[in-house]
Amino acid sequence: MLEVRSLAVKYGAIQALHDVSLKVEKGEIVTLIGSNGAGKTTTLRTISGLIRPAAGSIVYEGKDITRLAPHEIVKLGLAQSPEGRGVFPQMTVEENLSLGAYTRSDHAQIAKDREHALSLFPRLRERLTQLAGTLSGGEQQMLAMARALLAKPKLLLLDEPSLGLAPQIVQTIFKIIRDINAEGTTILLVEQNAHMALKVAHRAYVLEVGRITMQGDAKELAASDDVRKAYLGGH
Amino acid sequence: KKEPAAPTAGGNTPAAATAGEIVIGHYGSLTGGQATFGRSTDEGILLAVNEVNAAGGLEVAGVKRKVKLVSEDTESKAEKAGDVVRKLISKDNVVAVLGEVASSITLEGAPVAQRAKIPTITPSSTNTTVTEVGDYVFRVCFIDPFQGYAGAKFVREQLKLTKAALLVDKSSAYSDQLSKEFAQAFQSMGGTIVATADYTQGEKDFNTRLTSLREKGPELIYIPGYYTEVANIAIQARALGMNIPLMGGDGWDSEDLAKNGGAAIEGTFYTNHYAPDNPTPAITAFVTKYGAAYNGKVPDGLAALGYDAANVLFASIKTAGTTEGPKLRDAIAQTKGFVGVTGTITIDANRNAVKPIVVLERKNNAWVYRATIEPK
Amino acid sequence: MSTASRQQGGFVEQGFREMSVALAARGVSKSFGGLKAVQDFTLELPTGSLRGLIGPNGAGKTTVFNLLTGVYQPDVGVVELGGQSILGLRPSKIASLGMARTFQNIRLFGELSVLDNVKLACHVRAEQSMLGAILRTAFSRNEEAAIEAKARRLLQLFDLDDRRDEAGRNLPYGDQRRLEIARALATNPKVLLLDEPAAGMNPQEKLALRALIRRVRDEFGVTILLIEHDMGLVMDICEHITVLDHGAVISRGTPQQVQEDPKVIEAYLGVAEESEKQ
Amino acid sequence: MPTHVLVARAALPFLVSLLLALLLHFGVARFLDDYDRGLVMSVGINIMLAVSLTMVNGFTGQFSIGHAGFLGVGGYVAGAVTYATSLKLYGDLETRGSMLSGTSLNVDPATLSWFGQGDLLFVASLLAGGCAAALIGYVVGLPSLRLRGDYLAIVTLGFGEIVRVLIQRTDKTAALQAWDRVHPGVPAPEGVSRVFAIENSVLDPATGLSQTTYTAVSDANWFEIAPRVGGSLGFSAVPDYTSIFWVVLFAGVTIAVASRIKRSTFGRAFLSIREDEIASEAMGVDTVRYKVRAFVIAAFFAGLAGGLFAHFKSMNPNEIGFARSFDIVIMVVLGGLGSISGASIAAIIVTLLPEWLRGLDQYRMIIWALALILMMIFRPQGLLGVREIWDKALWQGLVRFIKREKSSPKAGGGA
Amino acid sequence: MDQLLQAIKDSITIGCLYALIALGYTMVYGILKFINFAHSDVVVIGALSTAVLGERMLHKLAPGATAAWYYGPLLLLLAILICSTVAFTVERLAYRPLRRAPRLNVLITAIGVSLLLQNAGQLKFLFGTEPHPVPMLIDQTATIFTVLGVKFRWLDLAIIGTAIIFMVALDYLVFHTKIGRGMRAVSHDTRIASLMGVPVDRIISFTFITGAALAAAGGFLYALRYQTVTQPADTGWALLGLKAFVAAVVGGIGNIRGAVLGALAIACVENFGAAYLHPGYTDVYVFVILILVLLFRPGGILGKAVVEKV
Ligand SMILES: Nc1ncnc2c1ncn2[C@@H]1O[C@H](COP(=O)(O)OP(=O)(O)OP(=O)(O)O)[C@@H](O)[C@H]1O
Ligand SMILES: Nc1ncnc2c1ncn2[C@@H]1O[C@H](COP(=O)(O)OP(=O)(O)OP(=O)(O)O)[C@@H](O)[C@H]1O
Ligand SMILES: [Mg+2]
Ligand SMILES: [Mg+2]
Repeated sequence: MLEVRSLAVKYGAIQALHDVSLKVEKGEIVTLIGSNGAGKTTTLRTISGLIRPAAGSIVYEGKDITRLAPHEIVKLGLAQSPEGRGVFPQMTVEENLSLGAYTRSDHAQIAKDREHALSLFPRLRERLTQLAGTLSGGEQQMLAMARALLAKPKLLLLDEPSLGLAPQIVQTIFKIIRDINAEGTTILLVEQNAHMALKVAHRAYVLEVGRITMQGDAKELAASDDVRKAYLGGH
Repeated sequence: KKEPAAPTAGGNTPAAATAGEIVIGHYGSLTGGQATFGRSTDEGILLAVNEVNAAGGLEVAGVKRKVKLVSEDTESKAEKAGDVVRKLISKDNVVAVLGEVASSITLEGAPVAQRAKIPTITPSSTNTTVTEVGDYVFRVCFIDPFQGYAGAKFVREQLKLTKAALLVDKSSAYSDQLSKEFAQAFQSMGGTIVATADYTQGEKDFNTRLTSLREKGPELIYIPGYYTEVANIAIQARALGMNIPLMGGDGWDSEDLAKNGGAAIEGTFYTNHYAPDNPTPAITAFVTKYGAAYNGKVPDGLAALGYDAANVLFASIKTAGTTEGPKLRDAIAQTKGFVGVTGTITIDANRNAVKPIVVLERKNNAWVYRATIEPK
Repeated sequence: MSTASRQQGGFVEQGFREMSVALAARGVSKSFGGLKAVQDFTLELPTGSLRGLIGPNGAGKTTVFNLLTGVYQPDVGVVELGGQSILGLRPSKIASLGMARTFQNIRLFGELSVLDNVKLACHVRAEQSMLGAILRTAFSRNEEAAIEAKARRLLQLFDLDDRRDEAGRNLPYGDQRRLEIARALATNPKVLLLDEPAAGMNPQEKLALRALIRRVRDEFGVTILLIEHDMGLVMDICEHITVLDHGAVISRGTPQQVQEDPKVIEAYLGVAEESEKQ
Repeated sequence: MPTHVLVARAALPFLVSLLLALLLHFGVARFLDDYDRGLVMSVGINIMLAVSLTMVNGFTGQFSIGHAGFLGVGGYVAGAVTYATSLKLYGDLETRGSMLSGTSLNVDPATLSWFGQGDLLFVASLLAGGCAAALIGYVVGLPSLRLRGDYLAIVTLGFGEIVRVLIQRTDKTAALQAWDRVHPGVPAPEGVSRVFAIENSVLDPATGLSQTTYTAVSDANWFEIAPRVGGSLGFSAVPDYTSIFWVVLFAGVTIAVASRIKRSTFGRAFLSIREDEIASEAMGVDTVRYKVRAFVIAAFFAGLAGGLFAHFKSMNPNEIGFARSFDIVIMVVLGGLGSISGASIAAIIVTLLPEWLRGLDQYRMIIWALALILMMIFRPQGLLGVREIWDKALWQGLVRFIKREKSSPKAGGGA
Repeated sequence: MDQLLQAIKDSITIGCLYALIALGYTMVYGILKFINFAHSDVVVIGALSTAVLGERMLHKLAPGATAAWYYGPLLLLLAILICSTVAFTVERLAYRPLRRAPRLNVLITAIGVSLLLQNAGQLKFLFGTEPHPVPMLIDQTATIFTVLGVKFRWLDLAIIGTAIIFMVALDYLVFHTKIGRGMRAVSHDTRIASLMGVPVDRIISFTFITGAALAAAGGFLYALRYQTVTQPADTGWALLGLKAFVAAVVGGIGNIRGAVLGALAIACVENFGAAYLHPGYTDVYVFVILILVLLFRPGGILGKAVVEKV
């Protein structure tokens, strides 16, 4: 469904990604793990068209999307919930949600999806008219997730969805990831919580200083020594 | 006599003289808010220069020398005037400087010329302080006190009105001074000023002010402003039902006033340097030449003054027989009875032009010559 | 400085028994519109202690920090730093009195270099006058040198010295978090508030952070209050924990006590703790 | 280090400014004509304005677009002081400066001393102008207690416009008047036909018209003279003391002070406000106080520049409005926000480029506008970015750049 | 009494003109967070093209006569077309390359564009420096009714009516259409908006075009009311732009309804100040009110003060 080929990305003189290739098949959950500054966020940003790669290409459903503008990519059904929540701080929770469904026009279904998302995060329902910027960190994270759900994408890119969430909500988030995947959404997940990520994912890639160093079945990787040592805090 | 250490001494070697060309400078607002004035003046000066050159040049001490005009832009800013005049004097080695319309800008440029001992003639800065800068600063237009006096005299003696109101442009020293002079003269001739209001250049809405003036029942409103605002004032006054005569000064002088004001300016008067339809030979000749040079345009007062300023300068160069600053200065100071387009000009002891004023009236969609007021 | 801090560290051991209070909040409440973000919050931090503040998302933890540091003013209640009330003071004043913090959403001076970030934080202790700086008097010159030295020492401690010339915002997330702590320490705080210092770090990095926090407490003798959602970290290093829910304290005690409190399990830990521990 | 070395080091930039000022004034200026000398002074004054604004817009990241207001306040106050004192002490408006000062054309240069009493008056008036501007700067900085970013900017703009209108509408300067207008009925002394006088206008409530009388300046109190400098005609009656020496000296001092501040702990405090006010507060920087300080210092130097301007050109209320403020902001951004040397270089360019483009006639301002837009697009970080000309990093970068440039063609040649 | 009535009437009419212009400022500010100093020049272009095109089309009109009714809307449409094209081009060529540059750069560029438009407009073959008269598109003196000597003219009605139509249309556009939603999203964060599928560049172009259309309408009504349009570099225009901008700020910048409210407020301050205090200080009143409003309501009348949570 999505294929990233030999991607190279530079920030000025700094090269953040070298020759990164990865694949996401329809119906999968694929996770991308790696330590701080490995380039995970950079990878997702490049896929979404926010950054122009220096080399390489991105193919989505057989179509080359490397040079498309972000909104055109979203139109094709590839949405992203960005790092650092990325809510519109000066808009209410309500408005934020409605923007999630910007590309859609099936109003009845949107309303239903909205209900569904709010039932997943009851906290948000209490806060519908609050400015998103004044939400607590965790609440913002929930909003970002709910908004991503409303986009109903075919492929969803999630950048650290569990950041700053209370343990229970982390559980909820991963459950939601599984659920929407079961409903047919393909997911590319970036997580620091490698532990949980490897549990829900089918396949995984490990990114280190801008290069893919390992890849394979999520369960197998979780069991491998290198990964345990570096990312699971195992001894 | 050599000037000790005058900084311009280095610059003012007669490079121009050897080239045979006499270089004169003009600084004016060629761009910016007052570009209309600057460009008209420039056209007038250029016409005079071209005429002299077409006649083979200016005869100085028996030699015919061509005249070259260097025009520089002040961007309608006083701040630039000093720089520009310095440039004309040091870089272009001009023998004399003509310029600025706006008194506030001339006041910045004239001291530079004064210090360098280069004579300067302003075609149309009417504020009294301008020529007080020094003995190298002259003008060929009348000064505001006289214009105010002439306006008052006309209203009292020819229109025979006694109650006037003032509408003054407070952002313009010209307007300010003119209004005071008018009021003073008008009161001394037995009239009363019943109300005063003011505005700032660039404003477009005068309804409130006109309403407040109307309450006092004036028989005439004296508006010593620029035509840009006057058109609006007239339109709005008429719309408010005020059909009394309006009167102003030479700031009204532009064909655009009629274009913009339309029917509203019917029955208005202004004092001016000249009236294009005044059938004197000088004016007719000038209007024809100007029209021929600038595809049919009717010259406004600024063009006429620019033309006169240049010609006064040329005449003085001829009498002086040299382009040397001090001698040229003396020659200009002795100008007497020069017959220009804008009247017969005599330079007085204060380096101001003594000349008559004309009053124009708007009648049947045309400006017509109404009266001439002789100097006091 | 190191000797002084060590002495202070020694003092901590004794002071602990005497329960000298570094920071105290009593009956503090804050609401936003109709929302009661914090209600009747009370907390005492003994000098030299390392304590935790936890609770579900939106419980009011960050708001407590904001109330303590003067970003918000409490509706009612008292906040005392070293026995002196700091109500109504501007955050900068409170910082100069000895309280420093990090932010949940990192707030570095992005365009400034790593070194300048830390040097800036030394400003609050600088004694030179602006005129002195302009005239570059001997005093100001010496002080600048001292600031530079102090900043470098801190960076070395935090393993950031080799990145000192880089712009703050170009650091990876984990390094940024550590730089924030270093910067806070540069103000010579008596009390340090850390808001989710481990967020965005992987388990490996979290381990390193644990050690670092302990070391900071021991070496600098700083009193620390910590917000964190990573239970492993909180339970490991905090001596005492306060649990917030809906703005109110629902439990407090040692990690052991809190972990077993059914109210805490219901409101916060849930079954999550179990799966986390596997 | 021994004390005298320390003192010398501390004074170094100021000494350099002094030397440079002397060198330019007595050396280089000899080879320039009047126009070029005028441009040098304009450049110097603009450098002062740009560098002072850099302290607000560049260092603290506040956004002031009313800087011309300070220029106006400083210029009018300094001008008024010299004007009133000259009239009071000397009865005329001639310069009484030394060989360091501006135009003393009527005087034989050989008779000039090194420092005249006129210079003292001049420097005192400059300081007065600077202090007045600083005071206003304090008032303008105060709203930063409540306002941030663009809102503060708009307040500064509003302030600038208020200054402009108020100056425009104050009474005009004292002018030469005929003796009998000023002393009606008193016979004029021999040789005296005109005297400096101030106008007293009394409003007639019935007509709303002003009645004008005159007071001779010699009879008036100085506080009656000084404030009467506004009006739309501009204020040109100030003796021209400003010279290359003074301009270069003060520009040098401005640059030295700004860069000393920038490199001190206060500079970092300013910069932290630009980066993140909340974090800056949390680190103990009293943001309001520092913002106000930045405004005060910047206003002081802008006021000094205003004083120099007033003793060089004329003050005109129409030209201390927002258009002028924009010009200064342009210099700051063009140079690179926060870069002192960048702002100075930009000041040079912004002053000289339009002059060089004379000759292009009506296309001149169009080309200047285009140049501005293109510079913003192709060099958005400004000429020097945040760097300074004296930063090593800048030169290292340049060297690397040149080396790369050089090495690549060589490689091509070898192939 | 009649003075009061006159002041009220003028406040409303002029307020409407300010509002149309203020909306352009507020929209661009809202979306790109910079003060578009070139906006007042677009207003000038609107007014000048009305005058110049009107002159061309109606040069045979007898002096004093009024043009046929359809010339008004026709000229308005042309003005909108011209202004929108100019604004679109400017945005495309001058502002778009700076999308990621600091805001101050865009601001300087805007000043550059403003200088460019002014000076280009002064070129002889464009508008030149001389003022242009505006043909009589509506009978200046035709009165609907007169109260206490204050005339309510058809002209006033036309101005107020046109302004209201445009403002209502804009309000609908922003608050009830998808494009409007996109505009609001872009105004808060362009990067995130693009991740929501909002075509950022297109929305920004559209905003500029809309703002320019309003500016054109403002310029057109201006021409209609004042009958003469002076050259582009006239300081009056810059001041007009500045006041419209102040209106936008007073109302709460970025807030559409606030801009209208602010415009009316500013017009009131000016007209009442001129009528009852001193007419010479209108600018001072405007800026004093601006500062007072900001000090007591830092976000403007309708604006929300920006809260930043830490
Ligand atoms: N705007 C930028 N300018 C320069 N360097 C950058 C920029 N953004 C990121 N980098 C650098 O690129 C590298 C990759 O960053 P990226 O944000 O993709 O990492 P990440 O894997 O998402 O890390 P984290 O887990 O901390 O979010 C890092 O070294 C970072 O310092
Ligand atoms: N300025 C504000 N205006 C309105 N509501 C606010 C404001 N600040 C915080 N809140 C609300 O107060 C509650 C507490 O927020 P706070 O940020 O303190 O939570 P928290 O405990 O830090 O949560 P998290 O773990 O998710 O960071 C939240 O529901 C939040 O929406
Ligand atoms: Mg990341
Ligand atoms: Mg929090």
